[in-house]
Amino acid sequence: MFNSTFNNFNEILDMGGHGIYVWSVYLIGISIIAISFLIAKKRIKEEHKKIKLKNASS
Amino acid sequence: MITAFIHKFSSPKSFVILTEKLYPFFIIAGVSMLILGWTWGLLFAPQDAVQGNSYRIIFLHVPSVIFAELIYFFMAVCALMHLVWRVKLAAYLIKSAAPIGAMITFIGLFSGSIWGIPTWGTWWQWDARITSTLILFIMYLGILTLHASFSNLEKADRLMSILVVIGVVNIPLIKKSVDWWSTLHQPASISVSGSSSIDPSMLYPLLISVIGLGFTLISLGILSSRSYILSREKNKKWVSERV
Amino acid sequence: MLRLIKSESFKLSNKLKAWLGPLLIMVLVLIAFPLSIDISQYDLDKFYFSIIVVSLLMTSFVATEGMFEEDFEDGSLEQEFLIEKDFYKLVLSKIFVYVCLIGIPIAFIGALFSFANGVAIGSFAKVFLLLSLSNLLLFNLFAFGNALSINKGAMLGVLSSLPLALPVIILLGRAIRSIQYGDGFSTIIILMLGIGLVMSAIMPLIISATLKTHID
Amino acid sequence: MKLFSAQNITYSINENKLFHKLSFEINSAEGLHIKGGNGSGKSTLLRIILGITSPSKGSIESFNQDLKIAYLGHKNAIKNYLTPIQNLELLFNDVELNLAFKWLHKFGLSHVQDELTANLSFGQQKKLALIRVLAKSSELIVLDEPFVGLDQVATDQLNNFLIEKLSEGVGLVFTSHIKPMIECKVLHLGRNNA
Repeated sequence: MFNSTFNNFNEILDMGGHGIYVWSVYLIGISIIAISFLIAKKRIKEEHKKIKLKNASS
Repeated sequence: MITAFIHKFSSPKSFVILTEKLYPFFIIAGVSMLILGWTWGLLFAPQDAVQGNSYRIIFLHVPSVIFAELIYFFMAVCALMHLVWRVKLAAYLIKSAAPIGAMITFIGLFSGSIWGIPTWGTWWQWDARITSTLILFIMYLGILTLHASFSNLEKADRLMSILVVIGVVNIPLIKKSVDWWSTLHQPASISVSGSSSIDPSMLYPLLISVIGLGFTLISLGILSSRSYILSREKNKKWVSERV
Repeated sequence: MLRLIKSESFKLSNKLKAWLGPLLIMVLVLIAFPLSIDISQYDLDKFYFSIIVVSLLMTSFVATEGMFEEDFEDGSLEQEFLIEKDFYKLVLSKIFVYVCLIGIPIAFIGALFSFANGVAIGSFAKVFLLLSLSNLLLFNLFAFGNALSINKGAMLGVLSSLPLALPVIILLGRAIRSIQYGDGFSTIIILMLGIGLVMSAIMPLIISATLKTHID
Repeated sequence: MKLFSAQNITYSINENKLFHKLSFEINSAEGLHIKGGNGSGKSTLLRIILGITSPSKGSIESFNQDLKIAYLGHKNAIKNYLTPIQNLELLFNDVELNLAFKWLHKFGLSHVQDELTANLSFGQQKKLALIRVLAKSSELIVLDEPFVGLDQVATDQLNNFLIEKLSEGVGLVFTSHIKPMIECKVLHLGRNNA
């Protein structure tokens, strides 16, 4: 069960000709999720900044 | 009494404090399970007899599609809470969950599309599942647009909740009717591996990726709801004190 | 209730654009379709229905646009609220008036064009009944979309209510198939009638709550 | 006779407080003049009294659920694609219509009664809208800036009408920048909620 189905790195990339589909899906999917995380973190930072500005002015 | 109880445990303040504590757990569990599930699925699970290696997209596709619907149901529960008990936090959660739902539905659609190229020879089929998922995606965007159109945010919250509740009634209807419609033209072109017959060596990594993606999305939800709550409640004392 | 139906039909019939416009659009779309294909090569009767269904969808959207906007903008909604305390009756009569004055004429035009394009004359009544019923469903749904978007333009209304209308479209397609092949028509009509009645009772409740949110 | 009483009502939009902990009473045969600068929440307060808007906090108690209210807000609620006559016919039943036509005459709108309302001047439209309040029998009259746009003659007519109604035992709540000729209580908004 835990023996790799593939013998070498090229086979992993190629996946019997389907590599381009499989890897592009994972690459794009993972990047979309990662970017969402980055956006969310950036928003929190921005909100903190706004609130700090407000606190300082009042 | 119920109202008092709900309001006590749904204050945005205690929600932010609680989720801040839970966040590290969810993100670590989510990411590590995703790494485990996907490595297993991509490198160690055996080839599919019919589809070859292209089926490995399933480990991203199926979890995404599952959460595309689950997030909508979560939003519907929140919408009911908002409409019945006027829980503010519920509306905040809908607003922060909707973009995540749209994102994961998009991933589900697009991974399915790419999977379709080697399997069916086309990236789009007028299949019941795909069509209703596309409609779901549009519904997410519609909810976001509706909320963005009103400057009175409390009003926007309530209108959005009404739409979400109506939408959740609509989802099974769409599924049923689209099923009915597509079987008219052709038998369902593909059934995603009849789940009872799936081999354990494929099933386990799939389950792990589902749970892993779930945890990851929860932690994403924690982040985005925190920023939204901060922006909505920025005039409240507790927010200024925390920052 | 009678007062509302009277005043709504009086208002609508005095707005030429609002009730004649959709009828003309329906006709124009139905004319546009045969122009866009080479009619010598295709049997129009096979798929002319599909364009009737789509133009029905479009036209009923155009027709319901601004259904509540005017009353919201000029303050009539508030005045109505002071009399009735909710909008159930108002919405019910509005939808009734719109279906009678616009929905049924549109259905008639659709049915007329369908048999002008090679569909058997005998099915005229069937098509007319079917299109009228689907207009009842569509007007209810689009009224909801317009109530949500109120004065924010038709785009928002479409976006929020069109997904709800898709099952109706599928039902309609199925019914038209049954007309073409002559089986199970009455079952579908009864089903649509049932859905229509339930929807006409429930949708005004939801729309009423939506309008209440707007004037709040 | 008490019509309404408000206890500690607070209203906020997007978490910004418009007014804070207001308490007042509305009685029949008594006028209440709500004053305040722009954006102090006068119109919102009227709408809360009417039950259209609900306050964020606090409560409004109404002592008569079937109270007949005549209201004119800053929106005229008249249809500008209809003539004044048609507008009145939409609003009133046959009995009330007589009184409504009398007001149309008093306000000097008879010569435009068959024009489209859209072609009427602002003041004329305002008068037409006011007839909704003037020709309906009611127990409480609620008006939002009723004197804006009216000429001196119409202002006097409206004042006289309101004074007469007050003496008949009708309650009155209104907002106005101008000091009216009516004896009434005054409620200042925007003083204590900065």
